[in-house]
Amino acid sequence: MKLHEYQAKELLARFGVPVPAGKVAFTPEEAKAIAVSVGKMTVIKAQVHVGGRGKAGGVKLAKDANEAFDRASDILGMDIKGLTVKKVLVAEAVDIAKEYYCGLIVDRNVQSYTLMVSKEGGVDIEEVAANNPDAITRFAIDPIRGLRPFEAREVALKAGLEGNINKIASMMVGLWNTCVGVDASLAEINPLVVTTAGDIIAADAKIDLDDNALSRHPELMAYRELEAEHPLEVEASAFGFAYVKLDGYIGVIGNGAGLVMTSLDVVARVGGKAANFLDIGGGAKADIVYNAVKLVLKDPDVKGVLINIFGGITRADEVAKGVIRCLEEGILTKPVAMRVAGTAVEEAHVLLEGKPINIYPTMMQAATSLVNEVNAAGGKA
Amino acid sequence: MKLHEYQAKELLARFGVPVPAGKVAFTPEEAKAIAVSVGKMTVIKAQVHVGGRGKAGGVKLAKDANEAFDRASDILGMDIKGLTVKKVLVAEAVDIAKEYYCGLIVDRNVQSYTLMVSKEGGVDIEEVAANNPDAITRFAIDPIRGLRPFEAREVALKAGLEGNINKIASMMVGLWNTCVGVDASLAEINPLVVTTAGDIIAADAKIDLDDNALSRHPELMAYRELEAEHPLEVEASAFGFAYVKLDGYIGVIGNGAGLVMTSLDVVARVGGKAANFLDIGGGAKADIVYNAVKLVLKDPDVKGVLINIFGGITRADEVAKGVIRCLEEGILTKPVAMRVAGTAVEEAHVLLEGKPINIYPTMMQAATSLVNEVNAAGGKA
Amino acid sequence: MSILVNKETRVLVQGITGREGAFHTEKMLEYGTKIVAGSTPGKGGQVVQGIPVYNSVTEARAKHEIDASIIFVPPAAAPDATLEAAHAGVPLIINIAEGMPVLDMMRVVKEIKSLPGVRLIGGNCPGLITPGECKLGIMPASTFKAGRVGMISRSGTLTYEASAMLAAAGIGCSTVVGIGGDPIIGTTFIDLLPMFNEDPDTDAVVMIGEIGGADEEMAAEWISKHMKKPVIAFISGRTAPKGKRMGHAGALIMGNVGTAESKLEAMAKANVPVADTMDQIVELTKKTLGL
Amino acid sequence: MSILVNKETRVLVQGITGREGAFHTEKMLEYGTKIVAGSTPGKGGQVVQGIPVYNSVTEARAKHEIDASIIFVPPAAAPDATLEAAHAGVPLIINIAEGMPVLDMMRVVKEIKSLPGVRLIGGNCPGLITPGECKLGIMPASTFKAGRVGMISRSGTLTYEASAMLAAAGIGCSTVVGIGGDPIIGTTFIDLLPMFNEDPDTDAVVMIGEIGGADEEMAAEWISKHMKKPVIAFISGRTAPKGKRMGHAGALIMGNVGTAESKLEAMAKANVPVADTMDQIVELTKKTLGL
Repeated sequence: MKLHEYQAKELLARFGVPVPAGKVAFTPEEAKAIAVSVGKMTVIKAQVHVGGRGKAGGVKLAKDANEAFDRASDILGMDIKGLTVKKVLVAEAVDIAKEYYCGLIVDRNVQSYTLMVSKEGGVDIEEVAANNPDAITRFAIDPIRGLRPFEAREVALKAGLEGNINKIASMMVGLWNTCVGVDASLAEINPLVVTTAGDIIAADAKIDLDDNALSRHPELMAYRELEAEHPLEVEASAFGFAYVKLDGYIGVIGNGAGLVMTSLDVVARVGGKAANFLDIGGGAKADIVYNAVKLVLKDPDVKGVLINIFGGITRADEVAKGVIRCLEEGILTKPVAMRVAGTAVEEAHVLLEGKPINIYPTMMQAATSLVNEVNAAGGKA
Repeated sequence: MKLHEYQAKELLARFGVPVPAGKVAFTPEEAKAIAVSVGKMTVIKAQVHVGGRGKAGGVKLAKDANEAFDRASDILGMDIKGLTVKKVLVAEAVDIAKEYYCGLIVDRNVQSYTLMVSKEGGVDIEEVAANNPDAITRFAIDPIRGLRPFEAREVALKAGLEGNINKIASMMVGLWNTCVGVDASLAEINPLVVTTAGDIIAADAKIDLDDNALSRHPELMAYRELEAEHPLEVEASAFGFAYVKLDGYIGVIGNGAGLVMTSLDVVARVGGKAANFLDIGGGAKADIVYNAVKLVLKDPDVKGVLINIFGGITRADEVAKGVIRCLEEGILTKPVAMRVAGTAVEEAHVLLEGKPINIYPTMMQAATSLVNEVNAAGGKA
Repeated sequence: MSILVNKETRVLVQGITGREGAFHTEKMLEYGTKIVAGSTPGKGGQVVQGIPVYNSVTEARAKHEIDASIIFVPPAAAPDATLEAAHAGVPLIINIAEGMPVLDMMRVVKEIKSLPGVRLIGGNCPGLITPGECKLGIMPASTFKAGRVGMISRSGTLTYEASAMLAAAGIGCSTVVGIGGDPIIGTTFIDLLPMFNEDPDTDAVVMIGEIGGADEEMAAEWISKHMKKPVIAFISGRTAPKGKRMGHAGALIMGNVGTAESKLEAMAKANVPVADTMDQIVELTKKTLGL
Repeated sequence: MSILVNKETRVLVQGITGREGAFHTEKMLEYGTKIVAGSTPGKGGQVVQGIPVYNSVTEARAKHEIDASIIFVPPAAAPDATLEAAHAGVPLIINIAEGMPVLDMMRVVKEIKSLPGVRLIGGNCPGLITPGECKLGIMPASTFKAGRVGMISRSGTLTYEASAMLAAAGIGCSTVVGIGGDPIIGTTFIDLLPMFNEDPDTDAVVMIGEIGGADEEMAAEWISKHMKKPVIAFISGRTAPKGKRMGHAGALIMGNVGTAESKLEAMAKANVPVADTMDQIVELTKKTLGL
């Protein structure tokens, strides 16, 4: 689960990390009131789950409360990369002497979190990683012992950070404490600012939570914003499907993440483009399959559906029953290509015999046929 | 710092350990109101920092709110081992099927916390340790990794506890989380109750906090009750002395815990009994010594004072200056025996020359002379 | 002999009294897996599918020799169950749980590394199978045929698919190991490749990778230096977009780490043929083995 | 040779720029201790008492050979400073800080045990001294005389007192180690007795114990089995009441653990003479050494 900057900063503050004074505002009036209480120059920042807010005009300085009102009016309601700005963070503008980067990511190569620190802060770290990888100092944290101040100091020294090294290290340890305290899969302070007065402050922050650990942080569920997710993703999560909206036009349903991912690859290979990833999971019954098909077809981008099942725990006949129900209810208004194999495949074939649905022996054949049909009908455009 | 039962239970509850519903009351009216909100039979328990409350009549059952009022009236104001009861815990009375013991102590022999679990709950664990040591199962916790559920289960099984093993283990882990979460030097649930309904609940609890770690738990300072400590201990802690009130009549002042402790031993050896332990610490200046002497003499039990200094970082001449100020201000109304050695002892002797104070070359001689003088004057009685 | 498990492997089922545990115990017993004991805290003394149940792994070990354990407990408790088995000295632990917090698994994997002689497979994996001898997992038995190809896979369903395709072509497997789709797993390609390399019953290895991490790259490097037997690879998720988690928590491209391009390049450098589609796995295996 | 330190020992002072650090650096240099470097985060490049200051132990080690480190940082930061030195591979670390949280020191001591070749002395100790060669601590130099008696003590002031008494009687010490008054310390009697046992420059050992814990009991057991040289003991706090902390956090009788009776009994069983008073330490030492 991705958090907004203001949410990330609330969590950091809870773990003792200094952040600029400020609050989230939903209206220009609220923004003004916050600016009054901050009592200094503020920065008004769009709170949307997308990068590049600044370039898109979603971040503005305001020298007083009236300006804060105006700038919040400008930004609220803006469209940034397809997302409408519904709230802004109004925060004290900090007096920047130096901008650094400090982040923690789940790193499977070291089987732990890696601390990444760079003098090149305030910019996209992925760009730094691509263009100037030596500008990033990395440190694999012992996940049992955690990040200790001496380690943070050594990393900061190695990265060449300047300023009060104890305070910088203390912010890194605070970031670590936040990260494990809320089970983050990503936690970044960018920029980590050294002010002209020599203070260290987290001027911007980003936290992604580990969804697998959310159940032990029930208080964090309040941060979830269903409207920020794709509506079909919200619906899918209610059914318990792993569903990801993609930008193509072929709906893809399968069992098992690897199989569905491979189905997307096959769709692309034969000249199509997947509209979604949908894994019905292991052991799905007919109603799950029925709901999955219905859900995928709700997406107006979908011009055809590939159903790719290799029965393991999942029984192919249950899948067949679900699809048959869709047929009976007249839901299958778009071309469908299906491939079933594995457990109870014979029973499935018996059930599907004579039904108006195209069954193929391999996923390659199913995908090829479907994509050709859809493309021929102009679906690609 | 010792916590009251109700404070310990507040902390346990914060870390997810089930405790009986209840609250602390300062008046019978409050006790009644709490009993009303509990809505069941309650137990009214004196909150004093002393063992054996039950035997002393400080714990009573109340079947309804009116009885809670009456029992609270009985207990509030009671004297238990010299302490006046100023507050009571009013808590839901639990329906006990089994009573167990579960505690964590700092154990220098394993250089960590030891988890102690016993089927013999509800009684003083020291008695169990003395009379039936095999009834206690011990487990040294890895202080870095912490207590894990599987370890707690194994300890509970080994100790022969009966009941829902997962819930019991979960309570042990909760006790551990509380212990490290607040930096306790001792944390006990006694009894850990299995109710007739099969629930697991912490019916009584005891927590001592590690004073060295209090600074990182500022919120816990609110639990400190100065009136519960000896007034001279409160005053001493303001000066930064390590002062412990004892039940003898010879005041003892020295530098270094080991030296003061040895001075107490010497006082006892020559027929006296120490009224206090007072360590002025390392590098004390004249005013510290002055205040230490003044403080010790405030204790009406004190019939004479032994000052025993071996100058290391502490300079003997500074000690001498402090004592001379006491002399000049006429504070030394009781016999004083002094021994100074170590750093700057010559300067000390020069300063003290001709002053009306008895100086001895060894602590043994100083103690012997002082104790003889005080005992001869009937001080012992 | 195959690797890791065979018909002599004595198995403990943790969480045997649960619905999943009992169901798969039955399936594994049907396959011939030598299950000797089960454990569930508080259920000691029960019997499931004829197997005695103990309160803890330690209690089970006191009564039985145990070579491997498979864990059927909910994801919140599975990391602890893994450590329980590890500290009780079970040499091979299969953790199939899906949805465990990543921090917990980091700590478990780190701790197990400090316990010599203990190997964890998973989590979020189907387990492993030596066809015809021992099934230690939740895979459908019917798709696996005994033979001389080793298989290592980050994906469950693709394992079944690949095994079934090979079987349909008459090619069987020595041992098939599902290593799991989580970002932090106990055993990865480079742990298993050396075992297959030394296994006299394995002639070639199929490795099914996917986007995310650099496990495939590390494997390619190891192969180029040490592997004496042919390896055929497959990489899933070639068309997955950056920053989106494709079902598997581990199948996630972050920044420029874990891309399919990087993996394909590494395989090419190590002269490992990569199947473009699942079907090609069979073709490449046949070609490699001269069938 | 004495034990642990001698005139060749190259010393790092952590927290050298602080008031205490700078003061004791001066005193140690005056004594002849070979201080080669200091460290304080953020103060790298400064010079204190002629000694170069680095930002970290690692930076100092990169420029100097370091045999031992002594830590002068506040108690809240001292556990971390100890780990810094330990992970930088400093073989001997003296932690004098008083008032460190006990949980922190449990973790530090446990972690250092996993780092071979690293020894921690303290916390809450005066340090150690090989009279005439190396003073690595805050003890007053004047009370120590070089000689052939080893000393181990849980109390700082009693160390000075005993050393001064021995010196007054013409008896000097090989090495005097203050192990510290905290409940959790890095080095205890049984770690040092074997070193003195093997030290050709030590003829006898004085051990100054106190109430709390069972370190003296364990020492007595070790002595009865292995010690080839005479040991003279002293136990402080014989009259201390139960459950009251006598200044030292470690000097605490809890339940029936850590009583003076138990310690005296253990010493008697091991045939270790125990001085009833400090003065008797000298008498017993003289008698033992036939002086």
